[in-house]
Amino acid sequence: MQNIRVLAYNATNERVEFKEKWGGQLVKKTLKRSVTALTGLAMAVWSVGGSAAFATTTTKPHAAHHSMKRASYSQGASQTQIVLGTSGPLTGPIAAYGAIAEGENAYFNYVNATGGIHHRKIKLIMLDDQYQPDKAVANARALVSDGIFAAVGTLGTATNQASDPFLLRANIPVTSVATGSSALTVPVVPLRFGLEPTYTLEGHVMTRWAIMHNHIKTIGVFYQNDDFGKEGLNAIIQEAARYHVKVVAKVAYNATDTDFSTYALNMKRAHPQAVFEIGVPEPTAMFEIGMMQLGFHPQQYVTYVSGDPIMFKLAGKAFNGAYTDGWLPLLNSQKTATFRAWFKKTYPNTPPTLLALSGWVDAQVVAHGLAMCGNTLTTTNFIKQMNSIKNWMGADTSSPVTYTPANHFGIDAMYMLQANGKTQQLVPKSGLIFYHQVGSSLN
Amino acid sequence: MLELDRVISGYGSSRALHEVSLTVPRGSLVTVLGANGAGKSTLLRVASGLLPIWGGDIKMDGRWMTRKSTREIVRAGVVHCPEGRQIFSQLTVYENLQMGGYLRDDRKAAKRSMDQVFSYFPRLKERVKQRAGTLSGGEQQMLAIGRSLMASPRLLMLDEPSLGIAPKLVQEILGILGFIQEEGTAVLLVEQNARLALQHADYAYVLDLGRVVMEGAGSTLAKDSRIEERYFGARDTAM
Amino acid sequence: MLWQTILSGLAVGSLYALSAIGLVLIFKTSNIVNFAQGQMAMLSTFVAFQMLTRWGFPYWLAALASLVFALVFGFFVYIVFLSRLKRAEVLSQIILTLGLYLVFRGVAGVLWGNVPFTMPAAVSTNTVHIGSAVVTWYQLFIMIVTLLLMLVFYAMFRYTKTGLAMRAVSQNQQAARLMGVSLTRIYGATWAVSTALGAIAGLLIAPILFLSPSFMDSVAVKAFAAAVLGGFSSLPGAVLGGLVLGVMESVFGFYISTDLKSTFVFLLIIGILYVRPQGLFGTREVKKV
Amino acid sequence: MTSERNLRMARLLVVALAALAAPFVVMPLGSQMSYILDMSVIFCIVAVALNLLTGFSGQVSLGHAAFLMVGEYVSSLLTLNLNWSFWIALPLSAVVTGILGFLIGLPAVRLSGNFLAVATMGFSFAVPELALKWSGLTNGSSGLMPLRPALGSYVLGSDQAYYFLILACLVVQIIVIKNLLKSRTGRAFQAIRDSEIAAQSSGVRVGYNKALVFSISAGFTGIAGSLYAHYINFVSPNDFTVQDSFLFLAMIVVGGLASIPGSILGAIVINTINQLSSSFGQYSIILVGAVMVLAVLLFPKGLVSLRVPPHARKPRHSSRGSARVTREVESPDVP
Repeated sequence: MQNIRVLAYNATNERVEFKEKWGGQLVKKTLKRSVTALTGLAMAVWSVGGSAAFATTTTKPHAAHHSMKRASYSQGASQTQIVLGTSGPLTGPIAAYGAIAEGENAYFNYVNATGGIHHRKIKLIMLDDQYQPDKAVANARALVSDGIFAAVGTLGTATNQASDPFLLRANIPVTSVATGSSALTVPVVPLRFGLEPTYTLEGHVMTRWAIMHNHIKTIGVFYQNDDFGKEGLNAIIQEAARYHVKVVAKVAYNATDTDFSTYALNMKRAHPQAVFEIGVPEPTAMFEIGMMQLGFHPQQYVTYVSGDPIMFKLAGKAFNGAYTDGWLPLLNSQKTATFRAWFKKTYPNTPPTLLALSGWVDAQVVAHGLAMCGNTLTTTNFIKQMNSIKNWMGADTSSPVTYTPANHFGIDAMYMLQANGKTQQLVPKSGLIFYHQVGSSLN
Repeated sequence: MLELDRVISGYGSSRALHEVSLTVPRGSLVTVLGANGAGKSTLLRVASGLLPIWGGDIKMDGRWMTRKSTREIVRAGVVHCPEGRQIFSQLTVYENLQMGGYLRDDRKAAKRSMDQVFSYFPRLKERVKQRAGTLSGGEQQMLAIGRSLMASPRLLMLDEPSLGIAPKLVQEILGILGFIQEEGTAVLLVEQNARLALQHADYAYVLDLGRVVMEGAGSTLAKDSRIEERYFGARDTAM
Repeated sequence: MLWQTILSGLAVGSLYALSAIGLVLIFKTSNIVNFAQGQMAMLSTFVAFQMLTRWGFPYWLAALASLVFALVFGFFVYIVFLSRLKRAEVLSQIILTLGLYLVFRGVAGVLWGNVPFTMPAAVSTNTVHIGSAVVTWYQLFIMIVTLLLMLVFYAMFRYTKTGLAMRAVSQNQQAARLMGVSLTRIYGATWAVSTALGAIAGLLIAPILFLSPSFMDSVAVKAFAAAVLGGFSSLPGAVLGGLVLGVMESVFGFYISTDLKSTFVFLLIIGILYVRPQGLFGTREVKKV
Repeated sequence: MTSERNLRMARLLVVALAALAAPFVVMPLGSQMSYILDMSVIFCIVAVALNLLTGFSGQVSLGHAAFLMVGEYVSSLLTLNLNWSFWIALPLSAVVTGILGFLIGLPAVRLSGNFLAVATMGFSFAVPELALKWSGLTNGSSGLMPLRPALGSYVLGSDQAYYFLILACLVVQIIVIKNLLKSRTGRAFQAIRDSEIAAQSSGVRVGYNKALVFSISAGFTGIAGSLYAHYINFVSPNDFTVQDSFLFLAMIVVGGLASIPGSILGAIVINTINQLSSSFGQYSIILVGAVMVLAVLLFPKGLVSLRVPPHARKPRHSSRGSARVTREVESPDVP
């Protein structure tokens, strides 16, 4: 396996052919050895697990029959298919975010059904890390062993921080990381690409808009006590300070909390004009309900993470009138029709949510990069092509996607929406608000 | 009434009973004697279904009882009053007695049994609301016997009722056995204190290392010199 | 404000108490801590949800079906898994229930996905003022149901034959068997009833915390702590433990810090246990087995 | 006697050879397997430490996830902020965690069973919260990135090289614990497990010994934490939660209580399955749960009961289980 990886690093024609030819036998050999080496249950699991039984497409890699004159490949790419990998919380405490991987899977199914990328099918290996860093590392190593071309939409800050170094050392691009944490995009790591708006971007956009349009004078922040909430909080404080607006209350909650009435009470005590809510949907909804029950009705600003129509169901009336910001189109818009159809086809029992759509978009951006590579599916070329994506509107995002060698944020514009209680819809309230993070004082 | 036919049993992989046969006739008092570890308690545990039987048969009134559950054995009228009393110490005396009549559905009959128990052991009536754990050793033994009687047994199997109890109380407790017998209940008494047991017994078996080594009428065995030297030992002289 | 924090604390504490009752019921009879309790409640709640929203049954029928499911499910779990481990050590039984926890959780994820659902509530969620503080009718309803269930089961233990047998079994299994008690029946019944209790807890909690495979997780942990605080073998203790825990969380969260809430609360629990090692309602006697 | 001794020596030799050969056997299976091997041995250290506490001394702990994290942070902060050598930070993380374990063990003097479980569980909640709270020191969720240690100029960069470091720590730990168990202190631990009252009446200082064993167990767990941190090269408050504490308990129960080989077996099996299950997607936790259920049902005395006893003559502590946390239920219901 060691050999394969070394070869994969400097993929030139002959060497790749060597790998294609010998890789299969090597794998067989190691399998044989493994059976003798390890005994019992662990082995049984490995053999099933190692064969990627849950990979999405069944196309098997064929040995390179035709010698490709002009095409060149890095690990995971061949004339017939491109192998991608993802790791996310398919089970565990935040299993709801497994929807992102499902969205990616749905998109690649769509791509494969419509002819693939230059006739190459995409094979996506989906691994479960339960949001635990140690499992994410194990998955990263498994993905490298499985010979992926790139990782796509791996979720979480800590999980990415723990597992990415291994992927990067193996020269495998980590694309569309599914977190808004700037820690992954600042400073720029050549092989790693963000996509989701950073929580910093969001904090600035939302705060500025609130102050400019709604003339907010005092702000309270309800935030998740981790990188996500704290980054948002810091951005809000920074932006508010520019306009001499005070942040009068900072209320942190923990992911394991069950009681949000205390937080609502804390917020009511400070009585801010506007309350910013940087949390995931369920706690945010419970907090909103708590404030409503206390008879406290501030203007609410909800992070895009919870700016999902599902909030109408969870929070009910408490969500009415709340502002949120977005980078994806409305779920019921014409632009997402393909997404809805293909997601339903892939996962008939799961509702198509914004999370799933974000996974779909993650996949679109990577697929675009791959398509731009043409027949030169090498890591170097892929990075070069990704870095040349400029104001691309081909993905089902509402904001354009841009990467340059110095900017791996992906998206740096958002638009404001407001929850309309009558229609149970999010209604756009602004055009795109750009906030150029690169070179700004934020970094 | 109760017949054990070449019963084999034990713990784990070691045998504790080797083909023990024993009969308790209706209304009689039969005693099983033997040193510590002779298999006396094991015998009772097998008879009451607590221990699985490895071989042989158990019959009650001619009905097959082998491999029946404890519940069914109690239903058949065989009640085991275990060694060391094993009362429910957190429950009150009253509740303990109630538990004794667990399988009886007839409340009035159960009430009558309780009155009878109180007539045997007036002390229990005085302490009816007390937690059983707070009773003295002798009182606990009375409670244990009373609890077994609540099931209105046809055969009462008593395991070492004299263990750790003041001699005066022992006489009082064993004196009750006569009354119980008069009510038509047979008694199978396991005792280390051979002399005491033989005073009351109609018939006796002597167990040694899981085998019946001697049997005979109580009065005959009481005079047997071998019994004298082997089982009327230190404990007896201490009395 | 203090009154409001206390009232909010009581409201959330009654959720803990409600879940703790079932935990205590099983422990009281069989000395097993059932860590799968919360997940079994979650599955039972999903059964009601399925009937309500997907098949359009009325609420009372769905709730009833959920309870029946829970009774059967609890009995089944005991017979299939726990009854086979009767002679094993307590820690093995705990690990068994942990394994079941993972399995049930995974199964729910596969069947219903992980997107949270809203569960209809049994009564109105409108607010009501008590003095200067606000609660919802629904929260009051939960508090009342919790107290009622505690009283019902307290009375069951105290005054019924089965309750007596349960207490007897928990003290001395062998003697109880000699009275003609069938351990399988008593344990099976205990598991059935406490799973049904869990279903009630789940049905009542889901409208507040939203229904998803993980919705009982944090409640279950707090319920465990509440049961321990109350002495683990006392029903009134469990309820009191839950309420104390809820109020502590609420008061600490409001007056001291929100981001170190669990730390403070557990420190206080340790403090309470240090003074009363057997919990608030526990008895000091060491069980002899 | 001599044949028995030979048998034991032979077995020891086989185990030693297997342990030395393992990284090379696993190497061709890909880096995921070498990773799982290294992680398994790290968890072996945790499991052996926990078994000392739970199996041999009868105290349950749900706080070991927290001890691991303390070890991680101590070692990372010492090497990153103070630029101390890993070789100093490693033992120091044990010392600090051990002291903390002693403090946590103090309430344990009065508690047992579920009460102790909840008291220690609180610690598993508190440490991540504190790590988030003091983000100035710990860098919050963005985490710390400690480096792989070096021997002179040779960096233990490969999984294989690091494996031998972990293995060395495990071997030292086993030797220390084996000798400890044979010593008067070790016998005191086991006496406390069997009966606190009896131990007290024979002159054992129950309180001190209970806190002491907590401290020793925590200290070894701290070493595992340090090894983990410098292996993964990333430390964050998410690393270990209460669930992991339960997983550690599962390791020693599945492997075998009060048995060092059992701890190792359990740690390897549970960790391997836990890490490999990820490719089963949504079904991963069902698989892990099912393995735990089956293991407990099929081997109630632990996987270690599968091995041939080297000497059936002496019923050693391993066969007895621990008395205070565990309880032998009398006889089966239906014969």
